[in-house]
Amino acid sequence: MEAEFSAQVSARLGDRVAGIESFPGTLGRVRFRADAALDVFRSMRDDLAFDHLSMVGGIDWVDHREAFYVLWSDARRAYVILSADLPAQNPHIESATSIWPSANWHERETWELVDIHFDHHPDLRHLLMPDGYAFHPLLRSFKLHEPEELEVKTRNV
Amino acid sequence: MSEMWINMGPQHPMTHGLWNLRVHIDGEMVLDVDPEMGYLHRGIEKISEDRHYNEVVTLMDRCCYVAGLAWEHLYILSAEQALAIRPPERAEWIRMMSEEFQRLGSHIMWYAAFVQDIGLMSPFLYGMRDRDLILDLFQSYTGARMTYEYMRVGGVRNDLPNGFTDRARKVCDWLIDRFVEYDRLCLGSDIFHKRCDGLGTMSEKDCVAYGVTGPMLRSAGSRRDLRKDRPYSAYDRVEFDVATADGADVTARYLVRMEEMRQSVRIIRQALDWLDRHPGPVMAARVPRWLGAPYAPIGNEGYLLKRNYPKGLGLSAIEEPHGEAQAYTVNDGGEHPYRVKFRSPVFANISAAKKYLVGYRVADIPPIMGSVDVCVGECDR
Amino acid sequence: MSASAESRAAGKPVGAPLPVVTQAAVPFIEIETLRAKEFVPAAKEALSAMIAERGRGELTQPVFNWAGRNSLFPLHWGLACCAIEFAAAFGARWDAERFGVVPRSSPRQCDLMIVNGTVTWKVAHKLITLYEQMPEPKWVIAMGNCATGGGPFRTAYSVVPGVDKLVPVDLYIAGCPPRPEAMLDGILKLEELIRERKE
Amino acid sequence: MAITLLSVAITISQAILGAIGSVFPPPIRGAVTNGNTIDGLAALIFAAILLLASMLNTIVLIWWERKLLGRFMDRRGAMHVGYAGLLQNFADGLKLFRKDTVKPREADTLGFWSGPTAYMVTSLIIFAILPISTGWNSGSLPLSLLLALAVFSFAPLFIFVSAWSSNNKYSLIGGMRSAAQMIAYEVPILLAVVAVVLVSGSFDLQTIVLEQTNYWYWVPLFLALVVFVAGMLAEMERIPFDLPEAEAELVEGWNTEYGGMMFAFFMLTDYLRALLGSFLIVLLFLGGWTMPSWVPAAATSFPLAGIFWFMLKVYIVFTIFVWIRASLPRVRTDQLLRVGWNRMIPLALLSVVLAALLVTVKCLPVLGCIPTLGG
Repeated sequence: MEAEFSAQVSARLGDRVAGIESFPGTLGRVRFRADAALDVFRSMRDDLAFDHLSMVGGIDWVDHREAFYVLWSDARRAYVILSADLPAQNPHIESATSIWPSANWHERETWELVDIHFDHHPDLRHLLMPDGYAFHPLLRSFKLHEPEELEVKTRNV
Repeated sequence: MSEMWINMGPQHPMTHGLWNLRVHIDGEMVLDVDPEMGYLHRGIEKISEDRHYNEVVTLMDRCCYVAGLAWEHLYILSAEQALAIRPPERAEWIRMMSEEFQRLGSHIMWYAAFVQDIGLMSPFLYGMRDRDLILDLFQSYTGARMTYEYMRVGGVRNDLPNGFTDRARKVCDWLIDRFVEYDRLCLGSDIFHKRCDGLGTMSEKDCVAYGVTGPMLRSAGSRRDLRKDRPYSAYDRVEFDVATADGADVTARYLVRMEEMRQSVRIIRQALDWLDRHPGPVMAARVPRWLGAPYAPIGNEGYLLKRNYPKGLGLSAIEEPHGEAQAYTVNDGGEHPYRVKFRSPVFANISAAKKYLVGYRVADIPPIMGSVDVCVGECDR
Repeated sequence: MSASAESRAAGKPVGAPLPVVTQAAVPFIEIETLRAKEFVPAAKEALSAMIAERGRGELTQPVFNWAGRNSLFPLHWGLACCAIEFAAAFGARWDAERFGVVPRSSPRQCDLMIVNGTVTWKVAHKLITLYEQMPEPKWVIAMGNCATGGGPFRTAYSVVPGVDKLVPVDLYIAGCPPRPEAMLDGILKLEELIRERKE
Repeated sequence: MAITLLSVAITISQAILGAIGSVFPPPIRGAVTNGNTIDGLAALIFAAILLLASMLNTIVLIWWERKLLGRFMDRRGAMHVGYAGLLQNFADGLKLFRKDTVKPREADTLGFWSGPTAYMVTSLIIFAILPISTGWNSGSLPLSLLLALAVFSFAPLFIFVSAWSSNNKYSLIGGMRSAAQMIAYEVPILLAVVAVVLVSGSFDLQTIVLEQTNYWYWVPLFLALVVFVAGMLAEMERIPFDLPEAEAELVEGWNTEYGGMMFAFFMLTDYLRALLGSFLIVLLFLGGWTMPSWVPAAATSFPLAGIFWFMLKVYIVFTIFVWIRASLPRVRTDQLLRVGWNRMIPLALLSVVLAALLVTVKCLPVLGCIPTLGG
C-alpha cells in the first residue's frame, strides 16, 4: 500500500517531490519543494483523493524551518504527511486555503507562532495572541522565563 | 433596529468558555459572524518544549479539561511512537476504557451545557449529577477528579484498584437508564424539536472541506470514526457501532452524541470483562529511567546510561469526544520533545462557524454553538 | 431638662433612657401627655450621641454584612478547568445555592468575581473591565493555582502570573483545580471576612 | 366576614393618626384628626398594608420557587439563611438595597431611573383592585377587571423604556422582544377574558367570583383557560416564553445594565406579575375564594377561610408554573409570535363563540348539578 502510494505520488508530481520517507501509521512523509506547493496540494486533493486537511504546523529547526501538513483520505482511510523545508530567512509558502478551506485558521496560527508567511492567505492576522503582538513564540530563539526572573529584569531596566 | 455588531463573549452565557463571537445582526437575523479565539492561549506547545516527556501529560489534562484522559492518551500515543516504546496490552485496554469513560463524561457535560442553551434548566443538574459518578470512578484509580496525570510513556501509572470493575459496571447500568430519561426530557418535548430541527446544517462536503470532524461530521451522514478507520489501542478488539445520523442539524448532533454514549457503555462493558480476565503489568519493562516513570521496573540500566534516545517522529490521531484530535511529536534525541503540535477538533469546528451560523437568528446561536460542543482549552491550547 | 440630658450631664451612659410615657396603656385621646416638644430633640440628641460614640455604620453595618455575606452573586463566567469545578459546585451534589450563591451573567448584578482559571494577557483588560463594571461592594476570589500565580503555565508567554497583578484579590483557593468543596469552603471563608467588614 | 378590611383599616388608622396628631400643635392636630382626612389617610394606610402584604407574598413566592426548583433538580435550594432558607430573599433584598446602582455614562438618565420604578408601580397598583375574599378589597369597582388588565399591559412600555435608555445592545433586543411578545399575547388574553365576561355578565371581579359559586368557569370555558394561561405565561415572561431575558443569548435581557436596587425592583416585579397572573387565573377560572359544596362546612367557615382557600389556589397555580419552568425549554421569538398570532387568537375567538353559545342555550346551570364542581 505504501509502495503503491509512493509510486502514484512520483508519477503525478515528479520532481516537485524531494523524497518520500516511510512514517509509521501513515502512508508516508512526502517532502516537497516549497515553490511548487499549490501544484502539490491540488494534485493531492484531486488526483490522490486526500480531501481532508487535518493540520498545518511549523517547526523551527534553527537553520531552516519546516511546514508540515497532515492529510486524510476517506477513500484510502489513511493519513499522509506533507512537509516542505523553508529557509530561515523570510520563510514563505503558498497558502492552501484555496484548496482546503480548513487551512485558514491553521495557517494563521502557524504564521503567528512559527513565523512562516503564507502567500495569498485571505485573512492573515493574529488568531491566538492579541493584535500587534510582536513575537513569534514557538521559535527556538524565544525563551520562556519564570515570572520572578521577568520581574527582576523589568525592575533593573 | 438597524444592523449592528454585537460581541458574544468572552464573558457570555453562550460561550461556555473564553472566546468571543462577533455577530453582525439585522434585527434578529445573523448576517455574519467572526469568532475571536485566543483568550485562553496558554502556550502549551511552547511549555512542552521545556518539559520531560512524561511531564507534558500534566499539561494535557489542562489542555482539554472536560476530556483530560483522552488528551493524555493522544499525546502518549504520539510520544510512544516518537520514542519507539510499546505499552503492555493491559495498559492499552485501561487506556481505552478511560477514554470511553472520558467520552461519557464529556458528552454528559455537553448535554448539561447544551440543554441550558435552549432554556431547559433541570437537565443541567441531572447531567452534573451523573457526571460526578464517572468522576468518582476516575478518582478511585487516578486520584483526581479532573486533572489525572495518569498515563505514562510506556503504560499507565498504576493498575485499577480492587473492585473497580464491579463499581464501573454499576455506573454503566445507572447511566444507561439515565440516557432514556435524557431523551425523554429533550426528544419528548415539541419545543425541543421546534428549536433544534433543521438548525445549523452543514453538509458532509462542507464538513470535509472545512475540516469539521467528530459528531458534527457524523451527524451529516458520514461514517468516519478513527476508532474504526484507524484503530488504536484496543479498539480493533471490541465490538461497537459508529453512531451516525442524517440531517446534519442540531437534533442530528444530539442523536449522534446520545448514541455514542450508549456505544461507549458497550465498549466499556467489554473492556471491563477483558480486564477482569487478564491481569498483568501496566507498564512496559524497558522504559528509560529518565522518563520518570515511577513504576518502571529497575533493570533497564542500559537505558539509563544512554541519554540520547533514537530520534523519531510521532503522529497520533484519536477520536476525541469533540472530534478528531492529532498530536505530532518531534523527538530530536533530547530529554524534552523538540516540538509538539496538537490538532484540536474544536479549533477546526469553530473555524467553520460562518458556514453554520449565518442566516439563522440570534436565538439560534446558543443551540448551534452548544451542539458544536466548544471546549476552549483545547482550541486555544 | 430631659432625662437623657440629665444623665449625660451626670456622666452616665446615654442610649436607653429616652423620655418614657408614664401612663401604661393610655387611650389615644390622652396621648398628648407625651410632650412632643421635648421628645423630638431628645431623641435626636440621643441618636447623634450614639452615632458619635460608635461610628455611623455601627447600627446598620451588622445587618448589611449579614445580608451581604448571605447573598453573594458570583459572576457567571468560565475561564478554564476550574470553571468546570465551579459548575460542579452548583450541581446537585454540592449545591452552592444553599449558601445563597447564585451566578448572574451580568457584572452589574454581581458581588463576587471568581477567577476560575488561567488569565491570559489577551483577556486581562476584559477582566479588568468586568471588575470595574461590578458595583461596590465587591470581592474577588482567585480560584485555583493559575489564577493565584499562573500555575503550571506561569512561565508561558501569554499568561498573567496571578490575577492579583490585575485586580485586588480577597481570597485565594489552592488546588489545580480545587475541588467543589474547596470552592465552597472559600466562599464560606469569604463570608467570615465580610462579617468583620467596616465601611 | 362581618368586618370588612376597610373598617379594620379605619380603626387602625384612627389609632395611628391619633398618635401622630398628638405630636403636632393643636391647630394642625385638629386638621389631621378631622373626619374627612381620616378617611383619606385610612385608605392610604390600607394601601400600605396591601403593599406590605403583596411584597411579603412575593418574597415568599420567590422562596417557594427556589425551593421547588431545587427539588425538581435533585438538590435543596437555599438552606442556610433562616429556617430552610426562608430569610434568603430578605438577605438578597437588603444586599441589593445596599449596593451601588451604576448608571452607564451613555444611558438616558430619565428613562434609566424611571423605567424600573414605573414598571414596579404599575404592577403594584393592580393589587389594590383585585379582591381576595368577600369584601376584602379597597373598593368594588364595576369595571375592576378591565382596569386590572389595562394597568397590567403598561409593563412592556416601561420595559422598553428602561431597555432602550440603558444603551446596551442586549437590553435593546430584549426590550424589543418583550414589547413584541406582550403585544402579541395581549389580544388573546383579552379575548379569553371576554368569554368569562360573557358567561358571568359582569366586569366586576367580585361578581365574577360570586357567579362561580355553583360551578367554576374552567369547566365550561376550558379553551379560554388554556389561552389565558399561555398568554399569562408570555406576559409574565416565564419559561417557555422568557425570551426577553433569554439568558443563553441575551445575557440578562433587558435588565443587563441594572444592578443594585433597580435590579431588585425588576426581580421583585417579575414575581409580582407572576403573583398577579396566578391571582387572575384563580379569580376568573378557579372560583376565587369559593369552595365546592362537598368541602365540609368547617373548612369553609373558619375566620379568614376565604383568603386561605384563595391563597392556596394561587400557590397551586404558581406551583404549576414552576413545574413548567423546570421541565420545558424556551421557544424562539418568531415561533412565539407565530403561535400568538396564528394559533392563540383563533383559539381565543373560538372560546368566545363557545361562551356565547353556552349563554344562549342556557345550559350552564346544568353544570352546577355535577356534585364535584359546585353547589
